[in-house]
Amino acid sequence: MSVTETAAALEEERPRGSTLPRYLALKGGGALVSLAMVVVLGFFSFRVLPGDPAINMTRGRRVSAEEVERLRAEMGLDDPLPLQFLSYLGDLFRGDLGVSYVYRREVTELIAERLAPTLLLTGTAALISVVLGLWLGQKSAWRRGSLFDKTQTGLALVFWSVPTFWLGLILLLVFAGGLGWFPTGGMVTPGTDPTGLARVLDVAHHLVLPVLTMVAVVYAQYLMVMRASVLEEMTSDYLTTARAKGLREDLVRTRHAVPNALLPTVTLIFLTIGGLVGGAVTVETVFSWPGLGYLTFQGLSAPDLPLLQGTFVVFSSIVIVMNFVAELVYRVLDPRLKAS
Amino acid sequence: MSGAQQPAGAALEWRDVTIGYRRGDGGELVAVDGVSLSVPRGGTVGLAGESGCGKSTMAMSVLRLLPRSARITGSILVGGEDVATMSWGRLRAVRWTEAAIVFQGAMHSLNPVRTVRRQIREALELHSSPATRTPAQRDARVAELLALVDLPAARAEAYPHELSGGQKQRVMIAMALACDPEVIIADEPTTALDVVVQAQVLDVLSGLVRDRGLTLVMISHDLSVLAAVCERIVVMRHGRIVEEGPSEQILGSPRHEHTRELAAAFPVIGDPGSRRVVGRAAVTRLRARESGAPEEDGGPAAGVPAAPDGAAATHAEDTATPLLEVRDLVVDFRSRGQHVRAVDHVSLRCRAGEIVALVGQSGSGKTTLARTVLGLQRPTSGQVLHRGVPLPTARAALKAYRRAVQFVLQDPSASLNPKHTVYEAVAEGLRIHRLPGDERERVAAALTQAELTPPEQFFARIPQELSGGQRQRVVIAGALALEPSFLVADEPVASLDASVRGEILALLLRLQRELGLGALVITHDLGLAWNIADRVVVMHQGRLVEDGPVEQVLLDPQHDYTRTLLDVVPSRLGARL
Amino acid sequence: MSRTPSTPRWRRAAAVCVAALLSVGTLSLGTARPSAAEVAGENVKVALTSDIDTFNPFLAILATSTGILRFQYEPLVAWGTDNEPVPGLASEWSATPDATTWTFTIPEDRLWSDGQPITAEDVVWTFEQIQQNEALQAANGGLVENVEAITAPDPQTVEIQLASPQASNPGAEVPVVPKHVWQDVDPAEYANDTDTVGSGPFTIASYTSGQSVELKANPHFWRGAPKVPGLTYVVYRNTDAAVQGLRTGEIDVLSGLTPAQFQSLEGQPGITTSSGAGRRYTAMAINPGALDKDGNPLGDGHPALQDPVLRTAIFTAIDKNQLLETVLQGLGEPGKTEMPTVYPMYHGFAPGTEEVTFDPAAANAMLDEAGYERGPDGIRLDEDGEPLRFRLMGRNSDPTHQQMADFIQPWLADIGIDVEVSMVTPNQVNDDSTLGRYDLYFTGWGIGPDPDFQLSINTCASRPAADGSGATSENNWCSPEFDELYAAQHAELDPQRRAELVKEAFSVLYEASVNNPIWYADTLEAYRSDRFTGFTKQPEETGVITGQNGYWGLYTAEPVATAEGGAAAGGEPGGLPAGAWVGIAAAVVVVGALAVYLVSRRRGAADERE
Amino acid sequence: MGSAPRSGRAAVAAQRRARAAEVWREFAATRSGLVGLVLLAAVFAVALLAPVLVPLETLDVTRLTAASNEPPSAAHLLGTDPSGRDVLGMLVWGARVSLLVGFAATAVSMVIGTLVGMAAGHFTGLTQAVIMRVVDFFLVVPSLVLAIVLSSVLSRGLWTIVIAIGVTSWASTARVVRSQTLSIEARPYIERARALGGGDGHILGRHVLPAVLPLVLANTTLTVGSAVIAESTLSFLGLGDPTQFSWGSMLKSALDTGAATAGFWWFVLPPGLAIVVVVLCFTLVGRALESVLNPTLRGR
Repeated sequence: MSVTETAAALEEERPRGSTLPRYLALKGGGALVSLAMVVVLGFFSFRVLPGDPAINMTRGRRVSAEEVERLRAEMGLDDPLPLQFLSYLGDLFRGDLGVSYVYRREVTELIAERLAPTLLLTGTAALISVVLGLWLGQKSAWRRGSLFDKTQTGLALVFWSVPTFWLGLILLLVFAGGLGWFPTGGMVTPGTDPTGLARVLDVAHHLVLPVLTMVAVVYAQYLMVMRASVLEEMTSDYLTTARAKGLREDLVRTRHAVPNALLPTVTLIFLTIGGLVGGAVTVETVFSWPGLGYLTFQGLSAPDLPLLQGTFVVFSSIVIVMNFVAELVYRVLDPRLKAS
Repeated sequence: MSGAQQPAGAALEWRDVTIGYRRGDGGELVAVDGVSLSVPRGGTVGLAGESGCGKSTMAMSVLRLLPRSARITGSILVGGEDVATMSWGRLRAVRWTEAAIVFQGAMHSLNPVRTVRRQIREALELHSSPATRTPAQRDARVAELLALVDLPAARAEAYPHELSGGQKQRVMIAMALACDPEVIIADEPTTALDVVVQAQVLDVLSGLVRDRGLTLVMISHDLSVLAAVCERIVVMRHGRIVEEGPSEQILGSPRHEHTRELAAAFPVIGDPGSRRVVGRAAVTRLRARESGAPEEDGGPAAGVPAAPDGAAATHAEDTATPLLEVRDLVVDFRSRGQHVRAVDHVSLRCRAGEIVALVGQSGSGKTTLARTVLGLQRPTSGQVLHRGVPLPTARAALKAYRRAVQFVLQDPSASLNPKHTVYEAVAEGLRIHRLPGDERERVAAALTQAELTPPEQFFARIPQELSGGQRQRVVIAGALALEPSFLVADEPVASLDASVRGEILALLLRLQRELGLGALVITHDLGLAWNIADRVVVMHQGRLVEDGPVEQVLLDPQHDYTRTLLDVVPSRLGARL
Repeated sequence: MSRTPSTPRWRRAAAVCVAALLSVGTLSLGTARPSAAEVAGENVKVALTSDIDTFNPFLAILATSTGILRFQYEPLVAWGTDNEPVPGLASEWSATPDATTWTFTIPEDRLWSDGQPITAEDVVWTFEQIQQNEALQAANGGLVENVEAITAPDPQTVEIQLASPQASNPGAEVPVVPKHVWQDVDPAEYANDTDTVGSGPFTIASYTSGQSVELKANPHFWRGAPKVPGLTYVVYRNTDAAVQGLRTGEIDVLSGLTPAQFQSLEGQPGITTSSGAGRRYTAMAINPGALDKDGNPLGDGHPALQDPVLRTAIFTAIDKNQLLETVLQGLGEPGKTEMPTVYPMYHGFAPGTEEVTFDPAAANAMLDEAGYERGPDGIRLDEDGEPLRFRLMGRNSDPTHQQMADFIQPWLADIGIDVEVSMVTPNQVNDDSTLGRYDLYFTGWGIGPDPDFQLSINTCASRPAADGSGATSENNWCSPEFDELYAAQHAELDPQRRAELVKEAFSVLYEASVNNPIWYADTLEAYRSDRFTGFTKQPEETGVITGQNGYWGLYTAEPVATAEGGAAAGGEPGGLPAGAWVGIAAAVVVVGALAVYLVSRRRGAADERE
Repeated sequence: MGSAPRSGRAAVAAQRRARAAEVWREFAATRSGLVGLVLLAAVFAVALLAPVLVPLETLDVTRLTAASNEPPSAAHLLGTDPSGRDVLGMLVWGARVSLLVGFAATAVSMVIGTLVGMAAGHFTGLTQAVIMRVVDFFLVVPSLVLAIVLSSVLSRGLWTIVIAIGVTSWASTARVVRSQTLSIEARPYIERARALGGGDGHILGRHVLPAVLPLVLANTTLTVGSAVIAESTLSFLGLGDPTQFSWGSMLKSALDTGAATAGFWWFVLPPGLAIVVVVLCFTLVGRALESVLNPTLRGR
């Protein structure tokens, strides 16, 4: 989502207050429908592929024709499509995403191993970019037209225009290769198995460059949205009221303008999570970060379709769940949405 | 009024103040032009004028709340101290303790995400006095303030969106009183409010002024509202004061032409001189009254000659089937799982060439009724009949009906597509209905009928290049182009300045007279009904409570609700207080 | 506007972030890379730039996994530093003259890494598992196909009965697993990646998917324990990052460099580069009219390509030397037959083979002579009047394929052949080539020391079924002459005679013009010679360190005892790149400043408030 | 508005021209937008003139005289690539493909987004509910991941990339268009048009679409930028079309051949910077357009 698109979306209407169960049902239902669509898309997009999954499974390995036949039956490939879909659903409910072609392991297992590093990376990056973006955004808006504003929006837009992988590579070359400040890849120093604080510090050390890359590319949108949002609020009458009451200018901003400007921003922040998570694919690949994005990239090279299908379903589900959480958070934050 | 004569004792004074705004192109827009005005302690002054006359700029200048682009010359004294020379710290201290403002549109002037208590308490914390040192004291003070404006203390926990418009405005007043300021400036405090609520808020305000000896500067475009609260009224135009005087004089016998225009917009119900006399004619009448000439001799000097009781008389009672008939109409809405009955078994007849005023408060269902009559809203039950034929439900079949009954909306700026030229706007209906004949001629004719002449000059204009009155004329021309037999007009003048309002009403009257065009005019303003209608229908909570000729209903109301409405007409408020 | 700074809340939040970033940043300076003094006890860190599938030796097929497993499991017979058979588990072996029975002797000093003796029982158990359990045939099923029976007459002797005579040693390549560990687990499910028991110089201690593999030295290795405590494979998804890692000393050994990277590392202090002759050939294949195993046409190859003259003309129009010089920067050898130069015994043509050399004029003449007239647009027409317009397929995972295509397209245009290039996924290349859905495509195989397998996949019997299942064929090509030569070498025990037969067979394949090797690319490697030394190449002079047919390279690695290179190990980043990249950082700043200037807009001040 | 135009239509046309001139004047007053536009125009010109500026034969690797990876010189201002081709020439040709992919993907995205957005804003009830679910889905699903899925499922090629980017990027446009449609439809002039007898087609065609288009236009410029980045990202992940010169495939080839570590900055930086500059220009132009065309966003 582009910076200004999000800004335009600020004007979107919010649902009026409704009772909590109804709200939950509405939002939860929506999330469930989205999840269902992910599941269906995950199934059918990988079924339209040319090529026989049984052949793919056995590629490069020595197998007899009977073995292929047996595998095909086992995978239910000879069943009619609806039946296949049902068994796929059943498997999904049991948490079974199939077996990777390349790794010969349960996709669920592979994903489970990689989930935590990805959450750590994207979570840290999201937190920093949101805090940084919002903070710079409100400041820029407040000082609109100042050198600060120009510098900040200008920088943000430049970073926003940089391809993530390219920026990552250059950061890697400069700070890891050239200056040697940070490790060139991975999550922990291999060959060491630090514990406690040492481990935290080691991981943090490895985290710096990937997080920096992600933050640089995504914070712009938070900055622009927050800036737009605060500018919108800046002409609000209640700020005049606050000033008339004798409030200092910085209090007018922090007590009145920012809390109000934050509200529409919250939804947009959560909407951008999809983009952030998507960015993990390239950043993790550049920095060899052992996460889901890296796994996706590994799945791409063959391509390993069950693995890709699995990462797609998991990535999308994470984002959908986060959005659902966002709706709940929003409800808590905005008194106007509470049951009246 | 005791200290009114000594300038030194003035609570608030503008001395030769000129305020200009820098424009983007480097020029300057002068909003206030050399105004001097002094408000004595305990005085109540009304500041009247149309939009853009500089009255709000005057208000904001008191606490230096104008945007940075504003340039001020002259001096503004609050309690004898010039705000322009105050330090920021001093200014912040003066704000709200010396003078407080009740802002226009309480809807937006309260922070939507903070409770009423926090917002009021904020002022107390900033300007803490010995009486409001502790949180408990402050809470007590909040409760006390809310009590002053007749709100229960429990409402302190409410968020603004949980309050009605009137309650919010009262919270604003309570907040303004928080630090016991000398001066209260009320900027259009009742503009967005319903008539009944407006009366309540004005009650509270004038009660406080009376009981607490406050100095009040109130700003409004509505002379009668000002007259209801203020001793003196100052009329502004183009940044200058054009007339100043006691309220009765300003309202009753204005001297300046502009004041007359303002005054004419708010007729006194029951005054036969203002019955079906609008626009230039009404102004002329006021001028005549001021100069002592006989009132009847308003003459056809300018604008529309009045047609006193003419229309009503020519259209004899129930000659044929009514042009429009509403039978037992019910309209329900569903919102958030709840059913709301907007129109509740309403029956109504409109004859050809008759102007019927549908009067009611906001939320009484009058707009829904209009939309249903126009076929824009599907009725839950009941029927709308046009010349005795029920309205078809199919869209295609409705098309013919829509040609016959046309719609004039409240806000002309919004009811024209800002990107379409006047020509396109007027021709839109012609194109939809594929009417035969030369489109250009028809458009020109319609514009001429709507008194936009010469029409060619207006073809290429876009709405933003037109004045409010001209825009409404374009809307009317668009309707006329289809040669309708009836108009439904929803608050046709509510968003227009007073001086323009009369002209549009005059146009409606002329169309009735010359084209025999009847209209259902929806309004909250009984004065408007008195101005132009043949018949008045009063609507309350979805039901029609009274229906009859104007004189009968307004001068001898039968229903309690009609009486309540008449009571809160601003021109009568002053008498009541 | 108020000059008061932002509120504490905002400031605190920002401060926390900055502090966090800074602390991590400064920390980075604190945690210095291991200094030379500690190297003695350090693992050799090897960059791992491609995927690992599994460490189960019965299932692992990806080169990286099997390469690591070579450290862990000795076969009966290993490959020596010149790719000759040398003792592995077995100290000696012999075959009956008819080459149907092979006997191996396992000396008593052979121990598993847990100290248990290695016996014939382990070998028998391993072979029988593969024979009996279809699921375990994935990796090495082909190696035991010809084994009729395997017995252990005594704990020190293994006897292998073959169904048909076989010249290649049946004890080579099959990793033997410890029965005492594997008999208690389901061999098809066993991950085998933690504290494993093996027979080779190193055993896998732990594996963290996507991060690293730890191998520790096997103290019981019969050739003597390695001089380093272990190996650490470090996953790098990105070779550029891995090169940086080598520069900064985060890793010690890196393979799979591109020519550009290789050249940039040459002469760097503390780093030694090694360009080893590769085991792989890269070729362009032409669809000769693919047939399935029953002889029915397969796929949609252009019919004109069934003409050997046309195929030869195409190869004649390709300048291998130019491709080698430009794409590989000369780091390789021009291709002859499918056997690369590392196997000098089998490399090269049989006498009398006519080598196709680059000669566009000759190619044009061949085509003119064969009657391929040029159409109006310069493209030749086949006998049906159809233009010679061929698809050229390559793998999108291999950048050299596109680079080669960039050359081949205009070269073929010169002889009146139009080529449409497409780069697709490796899987699709596999599918399409198996099913004959191609005209031209880039192919290539890594070749083991024994040529038998590579020949076998070109026999008629190796062609797939109509649905692509069954055996793997390299070119869907079939020649009785070739099959005879294959059979003859298969049973020939005399190495010299066998080598001649092998060369002859490959030459037959070459002359059929279905598959013309372009080059044998060098394997480009670099290591930190200031920290480790003693890497043994295979072959010893010209060979590779990693990716060997054995374990020599890293097994013989030893730490540099003196601290001489220690200071440099800190990672002298290398003049040009470091300067260049810091310069880039400056450039980015400049661009940023420019944008700032651009973004400065008119000041819309109408509603700005104090 | 000096002289009275001859006919209504002429008046309308004159008004359109006047309005376009007005938009242009305001746009031209935005320095960043103007600079962006000028730069973009230059890039477009170069892309269009590529066959003239850099004849394709000069990039034919079999006819080259330059060595591999030559640093910048007078003959090759930006040096040569690993095959010895002139990097500047490739950059010029790359502009063609990158912009083509950017615009084609954006066109796909805009058409879907506008239609779906208008439908979602105009219709009510079940239709709207269904459309909104679809929009929400595409809004929420990580678009890069979805694009990866699509491009690994569809056969390789430029158009696959176009479709993958187009299909995954329309949702935000739809959202913006929907919110604009809702706000337009809430305006009284729509009610007036209905009262005049206008049907769905009339309202969508005469009132909503013209009001939505400027926003779509502004959005387009922004989306082109994102699409250019997306193309390079897909190329980086190996999902691009290496047979075409695009900035993405150039970067991919630079990375594949190790140009970055080898210090061949002239092959790594220019394609990346070209992307940054072009995307930045699109963003600046888009923002300027948006603030001119959509006054409510002014100052953002």
